[in-house]
Amino acid sequence: MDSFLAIIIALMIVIGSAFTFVAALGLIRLPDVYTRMHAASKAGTVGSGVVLIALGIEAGDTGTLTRALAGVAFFLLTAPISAHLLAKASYAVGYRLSELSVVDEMPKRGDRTNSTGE
Amino acid sequence: MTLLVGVFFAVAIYLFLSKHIIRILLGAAILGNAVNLLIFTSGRLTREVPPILSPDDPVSNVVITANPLPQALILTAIVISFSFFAFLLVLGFRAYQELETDDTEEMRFAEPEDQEMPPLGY
Amino acid sequence: MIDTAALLEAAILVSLTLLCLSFVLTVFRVIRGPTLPDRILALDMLVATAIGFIAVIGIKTGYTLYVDIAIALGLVGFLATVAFARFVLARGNTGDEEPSIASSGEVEKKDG
Amino acid sequence: MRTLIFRTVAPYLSSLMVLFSVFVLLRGHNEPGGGFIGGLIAASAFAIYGIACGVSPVRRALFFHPMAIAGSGLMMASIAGLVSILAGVPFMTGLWVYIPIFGEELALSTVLLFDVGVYFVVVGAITSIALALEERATD
Amino acid sequence: MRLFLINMLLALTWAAVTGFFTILNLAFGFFLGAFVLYLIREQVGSVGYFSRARRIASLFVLFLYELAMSAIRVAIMVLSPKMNLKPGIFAYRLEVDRDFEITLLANMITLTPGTLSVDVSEDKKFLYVHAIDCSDLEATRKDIADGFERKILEAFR
Amino acid sequence: MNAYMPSTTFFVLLSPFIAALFAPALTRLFKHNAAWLLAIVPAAIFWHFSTFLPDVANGEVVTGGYQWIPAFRVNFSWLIDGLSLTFALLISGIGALIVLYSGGYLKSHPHLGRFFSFILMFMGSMLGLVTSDSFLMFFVFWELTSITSFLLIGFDHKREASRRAALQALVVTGGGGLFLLAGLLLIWNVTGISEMSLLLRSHTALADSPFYIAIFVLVLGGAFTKSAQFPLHFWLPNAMEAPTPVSAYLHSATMVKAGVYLLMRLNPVLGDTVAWETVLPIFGGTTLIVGTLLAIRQTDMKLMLAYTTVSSLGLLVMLTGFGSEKAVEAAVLYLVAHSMFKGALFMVAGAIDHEAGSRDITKVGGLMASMPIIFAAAFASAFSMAGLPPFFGFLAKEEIYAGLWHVEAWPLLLTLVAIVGNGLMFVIGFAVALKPFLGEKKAPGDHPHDGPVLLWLGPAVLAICSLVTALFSELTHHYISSPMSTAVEGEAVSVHISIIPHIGMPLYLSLVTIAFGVVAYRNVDRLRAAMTRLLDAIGWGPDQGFDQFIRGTVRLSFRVTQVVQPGRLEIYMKATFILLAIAVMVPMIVFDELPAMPKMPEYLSLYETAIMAIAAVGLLSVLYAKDRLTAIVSLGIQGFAVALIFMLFGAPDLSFTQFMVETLSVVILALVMTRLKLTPTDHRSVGKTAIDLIISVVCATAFVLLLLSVTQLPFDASLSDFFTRYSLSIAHGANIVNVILVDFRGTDTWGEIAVVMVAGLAILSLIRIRLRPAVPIATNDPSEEERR
Amino acid sequence: MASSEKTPVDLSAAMITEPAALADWLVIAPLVLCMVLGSLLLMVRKDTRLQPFIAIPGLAVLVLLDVGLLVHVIVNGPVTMTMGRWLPPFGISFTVDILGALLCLTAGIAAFAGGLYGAGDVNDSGRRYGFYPFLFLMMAGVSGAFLTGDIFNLYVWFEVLLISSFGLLILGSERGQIDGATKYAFLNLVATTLFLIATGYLYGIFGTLNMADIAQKAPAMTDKAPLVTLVSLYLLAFGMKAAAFPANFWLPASYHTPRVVVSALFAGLLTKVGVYALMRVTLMLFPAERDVLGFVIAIIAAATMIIGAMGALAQTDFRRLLGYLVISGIGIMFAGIALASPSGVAGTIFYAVHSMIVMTALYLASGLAARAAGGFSIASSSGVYSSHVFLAAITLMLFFAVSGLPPFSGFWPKVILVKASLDVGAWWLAGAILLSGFLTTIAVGRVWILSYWRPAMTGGPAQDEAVTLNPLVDYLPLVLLTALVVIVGIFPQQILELSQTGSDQVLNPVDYIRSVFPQGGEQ
Ligand code: NA
Ligand code: NA
Repeated sequence: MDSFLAIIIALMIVIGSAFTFVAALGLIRLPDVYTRMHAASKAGTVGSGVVLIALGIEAGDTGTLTRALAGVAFFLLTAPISAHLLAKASYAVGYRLSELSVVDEMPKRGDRTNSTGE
Repeated sequence: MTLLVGVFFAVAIYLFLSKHIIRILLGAAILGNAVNLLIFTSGRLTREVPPILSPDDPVSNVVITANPLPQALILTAIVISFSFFAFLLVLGFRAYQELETDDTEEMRFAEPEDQEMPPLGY
Repeated sequence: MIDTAALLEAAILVSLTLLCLSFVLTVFRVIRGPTLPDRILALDMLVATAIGFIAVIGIKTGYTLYVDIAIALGLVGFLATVAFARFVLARGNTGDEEPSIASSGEVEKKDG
Repeated sequence: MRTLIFRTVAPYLSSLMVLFSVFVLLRGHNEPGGGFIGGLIAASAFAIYGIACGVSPVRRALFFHPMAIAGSGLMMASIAGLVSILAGVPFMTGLWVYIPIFGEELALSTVLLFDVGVYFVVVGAITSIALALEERATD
Repeated sequence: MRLFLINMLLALTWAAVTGFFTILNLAFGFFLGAFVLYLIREQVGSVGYFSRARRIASLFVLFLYELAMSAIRVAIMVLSPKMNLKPGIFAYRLEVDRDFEITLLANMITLTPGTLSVDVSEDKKFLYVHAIDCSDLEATRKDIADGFERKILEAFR
Repeated sequence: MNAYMPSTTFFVLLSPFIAALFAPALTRLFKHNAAWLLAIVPAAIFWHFSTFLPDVANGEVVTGGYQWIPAFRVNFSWLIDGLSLTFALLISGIGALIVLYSGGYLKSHPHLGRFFSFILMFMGSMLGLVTSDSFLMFFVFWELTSITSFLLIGFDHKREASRRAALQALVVTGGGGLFLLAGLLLIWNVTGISEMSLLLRSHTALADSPFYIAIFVLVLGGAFTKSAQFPLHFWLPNAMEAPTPVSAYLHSATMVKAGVYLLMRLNPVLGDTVAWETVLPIFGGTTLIVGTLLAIRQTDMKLMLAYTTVSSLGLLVMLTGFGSEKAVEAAVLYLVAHSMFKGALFMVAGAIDHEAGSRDITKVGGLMASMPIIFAAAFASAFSMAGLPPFFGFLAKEEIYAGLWHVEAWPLLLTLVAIVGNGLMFVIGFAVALKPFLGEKKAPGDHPHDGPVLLWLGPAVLAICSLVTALFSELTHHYISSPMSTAVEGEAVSVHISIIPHIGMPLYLSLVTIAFGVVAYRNVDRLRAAMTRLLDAIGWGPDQGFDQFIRGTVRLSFRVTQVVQPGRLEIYMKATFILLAIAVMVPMIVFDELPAMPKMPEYLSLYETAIMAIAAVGLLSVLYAKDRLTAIVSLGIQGFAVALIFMLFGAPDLSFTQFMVETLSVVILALVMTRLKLTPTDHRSVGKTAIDLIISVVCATAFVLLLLSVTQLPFDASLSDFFTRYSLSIAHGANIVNVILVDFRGTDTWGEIAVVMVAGLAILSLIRIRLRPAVPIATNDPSEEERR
Repeated sequence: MASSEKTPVDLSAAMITEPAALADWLVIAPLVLCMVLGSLLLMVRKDTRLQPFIAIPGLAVLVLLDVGLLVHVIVNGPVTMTMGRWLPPFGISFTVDILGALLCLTAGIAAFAGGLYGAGDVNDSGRRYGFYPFLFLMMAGVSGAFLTGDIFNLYVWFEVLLISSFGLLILGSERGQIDGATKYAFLNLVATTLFLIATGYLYGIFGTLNMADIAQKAPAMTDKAPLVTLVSLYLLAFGMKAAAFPANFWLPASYHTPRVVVSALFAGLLTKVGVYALMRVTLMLFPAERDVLGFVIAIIAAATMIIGAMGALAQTDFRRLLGYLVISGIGIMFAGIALASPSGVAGTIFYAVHSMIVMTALYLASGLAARAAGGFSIASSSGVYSSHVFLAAITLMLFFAVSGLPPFSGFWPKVILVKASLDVGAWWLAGAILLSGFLTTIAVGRVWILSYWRPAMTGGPAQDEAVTLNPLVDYLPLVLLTALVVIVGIFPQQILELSQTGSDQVLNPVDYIRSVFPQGGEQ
């Protein structure tokens, strides 16, 4: 194998795993579900995305690489949506923000007629 | 691995012994995995060599791969147990709706608690 | 010239270790909670970690066909989170350790 | 769950997933995948569509009732097995035809038909369940 | 969109002519088609097609950059021994009003540093954003308005 | 026996059943006069069998038949000797009379056709029973008589007493039948013979067989229940709930004698043993005495007669068991006599009931003038019953004493029993035959008279028969008594008794009997009162015992069923898994199939260990999850871990599927759980937890041990090798697993997708079909309803 | 057929090269018919009026195919078709011997009766939500189970019939149905899972799944592998499936809850598949291990028949009573398996045929009686004999048949089993068979006198309006089955002969194995 590619791949998987690890750590360390979402939906997505691309590169055929890229694109599309849905749902049913929070401009149940689905 | 199969079975059976439908359901899901792992182990384990041949070179392809047959059997079993799981889940849900409980102690509609003695006359 | 194979092997080992650690941390969050969304988030994270894990294993074994598994997992993982979010929305935050800022009465009304 | 954001993205997402599912289906004979997994992915796609945009659009999109689709899948699989009666070979014997198109050979086989049948069954059944549950959950 | 279809058609024709329908060949056909379209841009009115393509690409590049930054910043934050957090949810007044654009914006906001779209108001006027650092809301709002929102407006209007 | 020729006997045996098929239609056409037509059938049968008389009198045994179930060596074969021929003639002869009598007795009954049908079926069954050669054919007809008598006793089904009596008869005789079946099969097993004729000819010493006692007890179980021996006699008087023609036919002349027939039939092979000659007389004698005493108590003519039937059966059993040649002759004579007089008397009782409106001897009287023919028949029959000349009963009585008398303790005792029994029967015979006719006229019904010919023809003919057979006793003996006795005894016997009294011990004993009878008759009311007092003092009888048996059985069954089927899933589960533990552990230990001590644990890399640990953690977390969602998510964890394990061990397809399925499981769990408000954890008491833990750990250990034991065996991988070899070359697929799924083992997958499809449909119907009105589904599309 | 084969492969080493005879298609025909019609009926699910017009002729064709298959097997001995023409044991073989073909035919007849009855009994929503598709798929499962010669494939058909039975069970969604279905579903899930587990072990031991192959290899493995334990596990799994005591819980908990026609089909089909599978595994595959467990099976048999009969005595509800009679019958069938003598097994086969027909008929009759008398409770319903004498006559015959009284179908197998028990000196087993018959007689006799003979109570539902029963859909199936009961009772020779041949084929599977491996043994 091309040693340059190998180094790239090695780097990518280590970086990707590191991001994932960071995300997991964030999941532990951050104070409330909303802040944890930041970790999971960013570091987590990037982490697994990078490793996936590394796999695509390693495969050495375009089909796999394009699939890997498509997969990453797909994660990038879905990750924010799941974060959004989860955050919205959590907020809607009253999971409160961490005590550290400084601001909350979300309208409360009583004074809005937002589309809460269903 | 064998030990892990044991843990799966123990947990599944313990859950089956619960009186709550939902716990039994969880048990059913785990039992399915337990069985699959059992078949998997029973067909002997091979590491990391998937039973996939290279299409370009059919002749030199007779290599040692993981035993494919148990995999196929397990696939069938997975699908079946998934179907059953889904059915049981909805059944439990409907039971809860209709019978207003998920406690099997209270589910006494088919075999009521106060079953009457059959008539003794003629 | 460095031994690329050894390098890659080391990298794989490092990343597998990191991923396993991530698994452990994430599982801890699942079990610890404390709130429902926390657990869901952790499951979501678990899926992401699993994707990474699959990819690394794919590199380790050279079976790049694992990429499809990873993609599919991403797809249904998304479905899972959506479903859970739904679950949260419908169920309200009953049964958690944390108290709620909105009164549960309001929540009930919304589920209707 | 029908938030603006989700609702906007879901149709594209779903169509992508269906595409992917067909890919997985067709490729299953040589690499991981096949009718069952493909079907699950497609069903997940419809489930997401249903959750995001409501059940009615999904039903309209499918046109046939999902269970009818499942039935047709089983029918297809059975026919794939039965074709071999014409060839005088036992049930479920894989028969292959190669149709040359543009120099390439397009391989059609009863095995493929069978796998497509599997795909339809899974899509139909799982979608039916998901939609029914979704309807129930929203009533 | 019409031009995009023509471009696709050209790609397909290329594949048919060359005889294999591989993704690579199709992609090559697509670029070839785009090139042809570019050549005849005056006649078929494909000037906008290409400038839009350029703007979308620019949006995409920005997004990737922000994404990477985002991940790194989260990492730093998580790894820093003492987390200095001032989280909160703020309302962001939307400039864009089409569903597609709102969605795109919201998703991009989510994937960028420290912010996460929680909801869109019923009247599509506000986006509620959770931010890790709410110490300077105005700056954050401005970042969004000048960054993604502007680029989106450029790309799709 | 090998040459099976078509034979009229076969059609004759079938004819009652064919007639039974047409009886309802005929009755609809001809009303009660259909009796005349239907009576042709038994008459023809009578005629057919009488053609055998000369041959049989010459000592021939006629056999014939067809192969019925060659696979089981069962033939439809008949055996006609003196015994079966006499029975056949009695059955068909009295049968013809009974059919006629029924036409009169049930003249306007709405279900007369059905009745004819039943009684003809019964006749056919009884005929088949006595002529059967093959054991199983015999048994089939034996049970058929139970079934048909069940229908006849319950004919008047609207009365509870009828229903009870019918069930009682079915239970007692049906239960006895099972003993008989076992006995017959045991004989078959011991001797290898399944035909009466062969058995009788084989001289196999059944008596010396180690199974003799078993066979003896089982056969007696059948015979005693059918022939109402004490203490299983009670069903017979209760069977009087049936219409009187039935009582006259089944419960005096025919069915009840099936047991006696059986004993007589098997006397040559089972008799001549201590057991036989002790047990039979004891039961017979007791039944004789108890029956007559119980008869005395009654005032209902039918019941009185019924109890004397019980005693007569006792007498017959006693004589059959006594073992001497004379006793057997006596039994034969008495059996014939009893059939005639008892049939007649029952018909008389029925006629009185029909005409005078009551069967109570204290409520009717002075009918002699208005019912002269009936009276004559009754009087004659009572004479025969009392053993007075010139009727056939006299011959029987003389022979009884001749057979029993012997100056030894045992014969003396039995003689005494016979005297008391006969004396009391004398009383009852005259009570029934005289009381309603003598004295001042009283009758609840209006204008009693002899009624239509159908009503009196039967008793009259039987009374005449009693007389004629006695008058021409030489002929009777030649054609009937001697051949029958020969058959019962198993060796040539000839009977010579006639109505000309011979001075001797039998005559004296007869005189003693008559004297005793006359005295008793004069004190019959006092006797009756005494008996009533006695029975009241005892307060319990087998009849109540039957009720207690049924109730007790039902109650016991109820309790047992409550224990074994408590209705709680938890208990079912527990029992199931305990069974599982037993089913795997016990044989493994008992048959030494435990695995060898496993070698050092297989090498596991760090991440493999980690994944397995995560699986275990997920599992435990499912167990200890405080809330439902945690449990669900933990479920997802273990599922993912399993998927990863699959991947690590070279199963990408499995891993793929497992990921998808596990996620979807979790998804639908969440979707469904959305609507449930459940208590998430289960609170088990400490003790229960411990028990459950033990059960689950033992089961799991069992599985693990078995798995170890299996994996320690060398593995035959030829199947997988084959798949690997031909997957690509013939089946054109590189993914072996998928090729197995869709080609090599496509049939599995075919079934599997059927499961998926059906599960989908089942879930759909579960969700959709609701009894409570469903909440309207949120939809904007009116055509949606159509689509569902 | 064009082939672009690049590397020539020796096909004959992998495949059966001779073409499949058209007659051999009978082996798979019942199954294919059920699957195709099942899926077709599902596709036209909403046309509820059309459904019976497809289903009933379809079931009639099924019966004809089954007859054809049976004749084929009688004439030619065991027949095999190996799916995909892969050489056995690599492909899935369907091997049919007399046992399979006979039970398959009986099942077809029961299904035909049920399908016909269902046309009158199942309402619109029941049809809409799949009564007929469920029925056909259940028949597919049943037929597949009887016909397949591959143990894992047998598991698959078990699951097919099980899930279809779930579907049938919950059509209606009444409280009792749901509760019954819950118990039924979970316990049966455990049963089939145990089957799967055992099969997993079996594969681990033998490395093959083809039953003929296993039968060949088993003797050599007897001393090496934990086969007794394996058979014991199978015994539990199939015992549960067959509802043998003490694993019978699910049956009384559920059989009385669904529609009558569904109960009838269940009674006729489901438990017998368990018995069938147990016969295949214990008698054909592992005779040596069965000998070891023979006494245990005999005890199970005796306990099952007695507990079943006692359970029947203890019931107030006619249908629940019938459920216990099903159990009792299972005990009797187990007796033959315990004896494992040619005549004992023949008795079991015969009894299975009898039981399938008679229990189906009894449930159907109970449904009509309930309509006539206003309910299933023997305490409160009455008067059927007066109002519906024809129904009563039929029921009475069925009662006697189920009690084992002559001249009905239940008599002969019982006699054969009693004799077979006495042959080996198992007098207690013979006694149990007779005792269970005795208790059964009491139980059904009580139903007869209370529900049928006892006059209708004033004000009871039967008096309010005369219930009319449709001669075609209500009576015809019942008459058909009862006619069989009587004919088999009077002319048992044919069935008995078949049972004996079937028994020989199972106990000495030389022909069975040769039909799978014509060359004698595998490569
Ligand atoms: Na599959
Ligand atoms: Na596949």
